Amino acid sequence: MAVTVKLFAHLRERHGFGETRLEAWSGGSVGDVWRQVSGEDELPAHVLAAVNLDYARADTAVADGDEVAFFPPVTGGRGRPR
Amino acid sequence: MAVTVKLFAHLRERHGFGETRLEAWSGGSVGDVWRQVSGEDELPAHVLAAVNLDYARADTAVADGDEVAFFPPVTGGRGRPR
Amino acid sequence: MMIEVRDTGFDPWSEVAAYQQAVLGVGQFGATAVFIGTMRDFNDDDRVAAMYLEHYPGMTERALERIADEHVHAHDLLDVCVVHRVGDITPGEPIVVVAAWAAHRREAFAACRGIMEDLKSKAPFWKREERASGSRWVEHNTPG
Amino acid sequence: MMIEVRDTGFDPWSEVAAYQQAVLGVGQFGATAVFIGTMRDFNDDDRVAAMYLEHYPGMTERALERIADEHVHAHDLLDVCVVHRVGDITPGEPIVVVAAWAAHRREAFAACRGIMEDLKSKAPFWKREERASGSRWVEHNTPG
Repeated sequence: MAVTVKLFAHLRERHGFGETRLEAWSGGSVGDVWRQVSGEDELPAHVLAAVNLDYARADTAVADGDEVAFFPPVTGGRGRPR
Repeated sequence: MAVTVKLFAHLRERHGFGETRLEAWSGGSVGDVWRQVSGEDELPAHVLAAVNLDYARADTAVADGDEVAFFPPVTGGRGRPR
Repeated sequence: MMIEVRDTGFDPWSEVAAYQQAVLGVGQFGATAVFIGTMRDFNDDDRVAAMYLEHYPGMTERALERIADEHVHAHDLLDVCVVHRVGDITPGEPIVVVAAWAAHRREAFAACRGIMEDLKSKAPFWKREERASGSRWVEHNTPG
Repeated sequence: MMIEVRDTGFDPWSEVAAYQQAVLGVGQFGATAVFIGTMRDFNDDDRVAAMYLEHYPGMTERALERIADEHVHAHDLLDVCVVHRVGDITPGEPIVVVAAWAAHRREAFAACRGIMEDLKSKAPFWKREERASGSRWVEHNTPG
């Protein structure tokens, strides 16, 4: 059971990695993935997430083999895209 | 005292000339010029006019040496331009 | 600013690219909006084989210059380029190109669109189409 | 439809001209609306020497394709072409070109503008600017 995690832009720089794998993934949400890779309690409101290349929310379920990404608002973004 | 008169598009074809001169111009309006060149009583609503390259109305005064033009609504036109 | 009425064919892409290269300063503009009108081979579901576009030399150029000036000032444009074809035109040939350069996209889009609308409603051009059903002057145009 | 993310420079004019020549049918389209975003050498009144544009390979292309698809259907487009630059970019270099082909100008303008707005708000691109004051990630953009 593993999940690939990617970080982009200043999140990548701040956390010091662009890609990692959670090898012992036992199921959970995007928020759970964030807790494991960041050490923070909650996914900050200004951090966007995607699961398998589609925008996702903190409560989106993450399954074995999924690719989860976290990134800042996109260039023109003011909050989460529709 | 002379006025140059130009017709365009189907007006040119209908009246059989693209340019003529009124040699004995004694003053008057755009409407008066139209009466002389067309033989019609009034400038039709769908015929546009210009004096010296600017849009004009039937009651615009025409002076010696002026160039008066008559033409259909322009390609995208629905009535007279502002 | 470049405003031209031409009775010969032109390539709108190289025309605008060359103008930009010659006149616009590198790094000054962030947004370029371009519109190209091209002759179609149909109109009102009828085949059109060719068209003749008549203009009023002198007045047409003056009208185009005024329209361009108005939008340069209204939308804070850096520059604008308009080339309009007249004479005999066949399907696939470009009729008009309008290019607007601005710092930001809002102004470039608004100006390019506005110039096209004013051009269609105010600039003296008259179109005669050659259709299967015969030759006729067109006194309306497609909306918007 | 052509959607591409490139890490090398491109000439938007010849790019769009070549695509049109290769794909669009002569006489079918009457309106082409094009937007080109170009890197400026200033932002917020500060000099910008260079920028780095990061994207999410796979997700960015998918987002661009969805945006283009939506507007092709919403505005009855004949075709659309989007090329977006990523990587290190210097002032004067094109960042994005969007071209929309339609029968009439209303649809072409609306689609070109709509694709640009959606691209700015939905497509995953992140910009880091090199300014005199240092390097920084930009998390807002110019409106409109």
